[in-house]
Amino acid sequence: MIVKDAVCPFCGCLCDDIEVEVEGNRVVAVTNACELGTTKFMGEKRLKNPILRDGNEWKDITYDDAIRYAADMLLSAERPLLYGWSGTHGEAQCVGVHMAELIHGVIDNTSSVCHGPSILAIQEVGHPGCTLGVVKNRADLVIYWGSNPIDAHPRHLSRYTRYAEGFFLENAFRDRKVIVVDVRKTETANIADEFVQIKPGGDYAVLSALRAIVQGKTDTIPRTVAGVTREQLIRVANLCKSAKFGAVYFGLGLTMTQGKYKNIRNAIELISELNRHTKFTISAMRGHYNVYGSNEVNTWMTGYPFGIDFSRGIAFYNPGETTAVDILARKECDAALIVGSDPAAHFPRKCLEHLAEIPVVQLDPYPNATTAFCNVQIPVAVTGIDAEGTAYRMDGVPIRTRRVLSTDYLSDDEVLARMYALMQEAQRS
Amino acid sequence: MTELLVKNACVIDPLSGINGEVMDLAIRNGKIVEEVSDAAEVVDAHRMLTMPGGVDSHTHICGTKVNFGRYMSPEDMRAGRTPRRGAMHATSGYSVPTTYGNSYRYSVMGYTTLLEGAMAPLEARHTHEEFTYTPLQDTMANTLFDGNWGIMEAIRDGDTKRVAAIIAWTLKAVKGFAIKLTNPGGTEAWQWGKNVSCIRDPVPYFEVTPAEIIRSVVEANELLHLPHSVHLHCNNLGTPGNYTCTLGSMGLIPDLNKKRQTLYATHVQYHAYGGSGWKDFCSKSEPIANFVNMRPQIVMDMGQVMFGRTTTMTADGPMEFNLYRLHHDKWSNHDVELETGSGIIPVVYRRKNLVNSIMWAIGLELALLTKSPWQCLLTTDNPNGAPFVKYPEIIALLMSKRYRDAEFATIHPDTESRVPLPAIERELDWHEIAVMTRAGQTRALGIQDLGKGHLAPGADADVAIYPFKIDEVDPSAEYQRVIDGFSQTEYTIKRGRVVARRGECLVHGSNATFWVAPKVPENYDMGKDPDFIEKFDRYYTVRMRNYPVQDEYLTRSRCIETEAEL
Amino acid sequence: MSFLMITGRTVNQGVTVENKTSPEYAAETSTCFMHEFDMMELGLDDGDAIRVTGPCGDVVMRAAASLEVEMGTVFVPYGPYANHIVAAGTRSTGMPDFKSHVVEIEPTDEEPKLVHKLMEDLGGLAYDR
Amino acid sequence: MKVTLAMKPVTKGFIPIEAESIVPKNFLSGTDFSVWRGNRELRLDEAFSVSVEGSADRAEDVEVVLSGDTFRLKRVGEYMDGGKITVLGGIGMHCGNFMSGGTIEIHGNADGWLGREMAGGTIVCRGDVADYCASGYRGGRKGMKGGTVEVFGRAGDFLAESLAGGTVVVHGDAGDMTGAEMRDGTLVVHGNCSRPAANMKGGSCYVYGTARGMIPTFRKIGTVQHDGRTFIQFAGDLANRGKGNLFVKDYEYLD
Repeated sequence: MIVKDAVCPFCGCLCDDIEVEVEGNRVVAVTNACELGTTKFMGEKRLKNPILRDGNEWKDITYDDAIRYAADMLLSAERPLLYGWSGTHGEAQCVGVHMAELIHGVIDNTSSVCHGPSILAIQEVGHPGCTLGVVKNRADLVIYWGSNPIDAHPRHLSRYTRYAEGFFLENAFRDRKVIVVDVRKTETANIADEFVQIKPGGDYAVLSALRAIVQGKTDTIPRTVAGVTREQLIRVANLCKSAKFGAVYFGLGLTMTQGKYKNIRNAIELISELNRHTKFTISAMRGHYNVYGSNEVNTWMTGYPFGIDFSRGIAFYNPGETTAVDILARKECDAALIVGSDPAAHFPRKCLEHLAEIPVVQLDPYPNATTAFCNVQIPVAVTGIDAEGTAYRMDGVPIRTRRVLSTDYLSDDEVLARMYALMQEAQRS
Repeated sequence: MTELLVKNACVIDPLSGINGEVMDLAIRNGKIVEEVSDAAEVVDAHRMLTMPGGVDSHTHICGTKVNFGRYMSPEDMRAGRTPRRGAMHATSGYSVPTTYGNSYRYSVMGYTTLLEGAMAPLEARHTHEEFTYTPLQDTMANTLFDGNWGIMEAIRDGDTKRVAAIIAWTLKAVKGFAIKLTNPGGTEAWQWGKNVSCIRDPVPYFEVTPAEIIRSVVEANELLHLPHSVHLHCNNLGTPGNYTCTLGSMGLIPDLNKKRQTLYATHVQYHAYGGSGWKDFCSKSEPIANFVNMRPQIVMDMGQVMFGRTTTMTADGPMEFNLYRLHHDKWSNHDVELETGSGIIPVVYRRKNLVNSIMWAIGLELALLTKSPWQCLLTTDNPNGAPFVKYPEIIALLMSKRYRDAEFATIHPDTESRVPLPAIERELDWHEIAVMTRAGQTRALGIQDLGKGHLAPGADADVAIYPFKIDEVDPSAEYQRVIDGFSQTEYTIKRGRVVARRGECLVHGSNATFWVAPKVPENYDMGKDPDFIEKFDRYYTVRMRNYPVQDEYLTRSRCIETEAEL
Repeated sequence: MSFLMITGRTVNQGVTVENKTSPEYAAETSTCFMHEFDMMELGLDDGDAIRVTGPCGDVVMRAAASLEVEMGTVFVPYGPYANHIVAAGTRSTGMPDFKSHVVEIEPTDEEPKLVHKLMEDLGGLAYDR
Repeated sequence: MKVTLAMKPVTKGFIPIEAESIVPKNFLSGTDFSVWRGNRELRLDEAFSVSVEGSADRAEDVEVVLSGDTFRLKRVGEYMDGGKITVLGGIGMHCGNFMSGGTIEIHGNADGWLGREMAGGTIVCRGDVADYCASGYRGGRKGMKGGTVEVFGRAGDFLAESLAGGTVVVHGDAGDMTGAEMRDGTLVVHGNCSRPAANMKGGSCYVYGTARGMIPTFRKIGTVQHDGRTFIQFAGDLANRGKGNLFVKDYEYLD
C-alpha cells in the first residue's frame, strides 16, 4: 500500500508531499522526504509496553498502572513541571494545558530552548512575516541568518527558496539571490551568492549597523563591525533595499548566542525599517515539526506561548523563571511529566541531576536519553505515523498529519485524557 | 428529553414581532416549543427583559491573527487573569483574551452566536480549532477572498461563474460561512509592499480593480444562494477623506436579494472620514448614513471606537503598516500565499486626542443617523475599536443623549466643530437595541431560518435574561443602570441549558459551527478542474488533498447546503 | 588550549536523534569538529580522543577536522556530550548559552563514554532491552 | 512597629515561596495572611517565626525584618507604598516589583527582577543583583519609571532594561545589555559592562569603566567632565533614531 501526501513529522517544514510505502504494517520505502524524515518514518525499536523503574531494575507494567502512577505523582506534587509537547499533536497539547491548570503546575515546551528568545523578541516589537508560499512565489532575495537549512531543514531550500519555482520569478534559480550570514562557513554558506561571516557574538552589532545604513547613516559605522567590513555591510544593505521582496530566515545562531532575544529584536527592527523601502519579511526556522503548534495551543488556552506557571491558579509567564531549564537547574520542581521531547539529551547536565532526584514520567514511543531518569515511561503511537492530529508548520499553517500504519499503541492524547480523567475524579472526591 | 420553562419573561423578539410582552417560553431538547409538561424545570424571569441570545455579526475571536495578537502581547494577557473555578477554565487577557475568556465574557453578556470576521482559507483549521475551545457560543467564519489569485484571474477573464465555482469549492473545503473581502485587491498589492488607492486602482499584475472584484464577487455570492451577503471591509480604511471611496463602493451594489441585503459593509466608522489629512480630519457620517437610508440593499455595522487600550487586527496588512508608522509600537504582519494577509498592532484611543475623539463620535452618529436599526448593527469590530465588553456602554450611549453629552464634555474640545453628534437628539429604544444586537444580525447573516436570533417555536433556545425591568428603568437618565444591566445577564440560556448566571458560567458546553456547502454542477467542480489543480500544485505549499478541513475539527457541524445557479 | 564551543544541528544528528541508544547517535554527538591547524597544534589526528572541559565539568569526545569552523572555534552537534559541560544558566531568558562556551581541549587516552554511561553518571538508570 | 520574620527551615527541597503579602502596610491589620509554596497555601507562621514589637497606624511606621534562608522567597514588597523592609540575607526574585514608596534594604544578594516596573521609593542592595534589575516586564513596555535603586555589588544582564525614569546606580560591574532599550531616567555603572544602552531612545547612561562590545551605531560627540572624571560622550542609538546620551570612560568595539 502506498500512502500519498503524508505529512512528515520531523521538522518545522512539515512537508506534506511524502509518499510512504507500507508492507505488512511496516514502512518499507519513503519517497520525497529528506534523510531526516525518511529515517523517522522507518523508525524501529519501539518500547513495547510501559516500564517502571524499581530500584536498579526496569519492570514491565500495564497501561492502567502507568497512568495511575502518573496521575498520583502529579496530584501530590507541589510544583510539577509538564515539559516537552513539540513532538506531539495539538489535541494532546490541549489536554496538557488543562492538566497543568487543574493541578496548578508549570507547563513549558521545547521552544524555551529553541525559539523562545524569538518569541520574547516578537513580544517586544512584533513580527512582519508571511507563509512559506509567499516567499516561494515572490522573493528575489532570501537571507539565512544563523540558520543552516542544509543540515536542519533539508528541503527548505528546494520547497521554498533557492531551488523552488516561483510564480513571479521567470527563472527562480537565477533571479533569486541568497545571502547567508553565519559564524561558520556551513554547507548552506557554500550555495549562497554572498556569505557574510560574523565573529561569534557579533550579530547584534552587525544588525544595528545595517539598520543605521538602511536609514542612510553610514558615517558613524566603524571600518569593520564584528569582522564584517563596512563595504560589505553597505553592499548587503543595498541588496536588501533594491530587492522587490526580501525574506529573512533566522535560526538558533541568533537565539542561542549572547544577547539572545535582543539579537532577534534587532533583526525584526531591521526588517520593519526595510519595509519603509520595499517588502521584507522575517521568520524563524522552527525545529520540531509541531513546536509552533505548542506555542499556538498554549497561547489560545492560556494567553502565553510557553513557560506558563499555574501555581497560583492564574497563568503567570516569565521565561527565565518559569521555563524548564531554569526550574530544573534551580531545583524548583518536585515532579516532571515529559511528553514529546528528550530533555536528557538536550538540557545541560545540572538539569539532569535534578531530574534524577524527582519522580519523572515520560510519554515516548522510543527509549531515549530521558528514559534513564524516568520512574515510568509509557510508549505511545507516533503522530504522523500511527496516529493523526494537528501540527502547525513553521509559518503557522496548520496541517493534519496522516496515519500511515495501524498499531495498537494509544496516542498521546488518549493516554493524557485518561490521566486527566483520573485527576479530575481525585479532585472531586 | 429535557424541558425548561421560562416564566414571566418580558420578551422583546423583533423577528417574531414581539415587543415587551410578558409571556412564558417553553423549551424542549434545546428548542423553543409551544408548551412543555409539568415536569419541566422552571426559571422565573420576574418580568425581566428577555431577548434572543445576542449575535455578534463581526468580531475577531479565533484564528491565526487573533492568536498572534495574544502571542505578541504578554502585557495585555496579565490584564485579565482569572483562575479555574467551577466549570470555568482559567482565562487571561483584556483586549485579546484567551478563547475561554472570550466565550465566558460574551456568555455573561448574553451572547450566544458569534461570527469570526476574517479567516484565511489556508489557515482555516486553526480557526476551527479555536472554535472548539469557545464552548458557549455557536460560531461561523467569514472566509477571505480579497486577494485570491484564482478569483482575480477569473474576473480578468470575465467569468463570474468561475468566480462562484472557486468560492464554492473553497468555502466547502475550509468550512467557511460567508465571503469576506478585506481591502479587496489591496492585500495582494501589499505582498509587494503596495496598496490600492481606491476602487478604480488596478491590482499589480492581475490588472483587475477593487470595483471589479466587489461587483463580481457580489454576483457570485447570489449565484451561490449563500445565506449571508458579501461582507465587505472597504478599501482605504482609516484614511482621511475615505468616505468618497466608501460611497463609491456602496454605489456599486445592486439590490439582488429579497430576503436580505446584498452587501454587508463592516466597521463603517473607519470608512466615514472627511478631510484631506489629519489636520482637517472630520466626520462624514451624514453622507454615509443618508446613502444607506436610501439603499435597502446595504447593511452596515458601526465599528464603534471606545477610549482605552486595545489591539487592532485585520486582514488589511497595508493599513496596519501605516498605523505602525504613526505609532511606532509593535507591528506584526502575516501575508498568506495566493489568498490574503493580516496585520496587528496595539493602540490606545485617547479622549485627549482629536482624531480619536472624532472617531468615537462617528460610530455613534452612524447608528443614530441611520433610520432603520436593521441597517446599522452594533459592533466595535472587536477588538479593533474596543473589546466587546464595552458593548453595554455603547448601548447606553445610543439610548441616552444625556450620557452622550456628559461624555462629549470629556473629549477633545475641537471635536465639536468636526462632527454632527452634539446636534443629534435621537435616543434609541429597547426594541431598536434588540434589533441592533441580535435580530438585525440574524437577518443580515441569513440564519433566521436556521432557528437563530428569535424565540418562535422551532427556534434554538438561545435566550438572554437581563436583570432589570424595562418599565422601571429610564434609559435616557439612568444610563448607569443600562450599562450594568447589559453587562451581566441574570440567565444566559444556550440550546435550552442555563449556561451563565449572574456572571458565572455553569457548564462547559460545546458549540455548533455553521458553514456552507453550495452544490455546483460537475463542470464547475474545481476539485476536478485541471487548470485549478495544476496551479494549486505549483504555487501553494500545501497539497490540495491536505487543504480541506476535516470533519474532526467540527464538534457539532451545521452544514448549510445551497443550490448554485451555474 | 582554549576554544569557543558552538553546538548545533547536523544531518547525522538529525538522522540518529530518534534512536538515541544507537552507537551512531553516540558517535555523531561525541564528535568535536575542529580546524585542522588547531588539531595540528594539539597533535591530533581525525578520530583521536580529546578531553573537553567546560564550565560544568569535562567529557571525552573525538576530534574531527572540518573546513566549516574557524581557528579557535569548535563545533559539537547537539546532544548529551556537549550538554555534559554546558552551564545551565540562562541569563534569565530560559535559554542556556548553547553557542557560546569557552572550553579547554587536550588530548586524552580515555575513550568517550556511552550515552548510557553519561546518564548513569548523573543518577539515571539506563534501559537497554 | 517592627515585624521580624525568621524563615523556618525548609522542608521540601528548593520550591520557592511566593510572599507578595509581605508588605509593611499589611501588618497594620495583623499577621493573618498567607504565602504560597508552589501550589500550596501556607499561613505566614507556617513559613516564618513571626514576632511583632510595638504598634503603628500607618505603613511608614512599619519595619519588616526578614532573616534566615530567604533567597528563595519571591515577590516580597510587591506593590509596597511605604514603610521599610530589611532583608538580612539574600532575597528571591521580584522583590519590590511595582513598588511606589518606602525603602527596601537587602544585606545579601538579590535574585532576578529586583524592582521590576518600580515607580517610586528606594531599594538598596549591599550585595550583587542578578539579571533584569530595575527592568520591565515581557512585552517590552516601560521598565522602571521612578525611584532609586542602588547596588553595591555587581549586576547581571539586562540591567535597567527599558528604563523609563528614576535612577539606577551600580557600584560594581554590570553584565551584558546594560540599559538596553532605555528611554529615560539615569543609569550609572561604576565598573565595566557589556554593550551598554543598546537601542536606547532617551535618558542618560554613565559607564565609569570600560564599555565592552560597544554598539557601533552611537555617534561620538567629544569629551565631557562629570563627577570629577572625563567621559567620552556618545549620542544614540542611531539605529533606533535614538536621542539618548551615553558617557563612557573608555570603550572597545567588537571589530
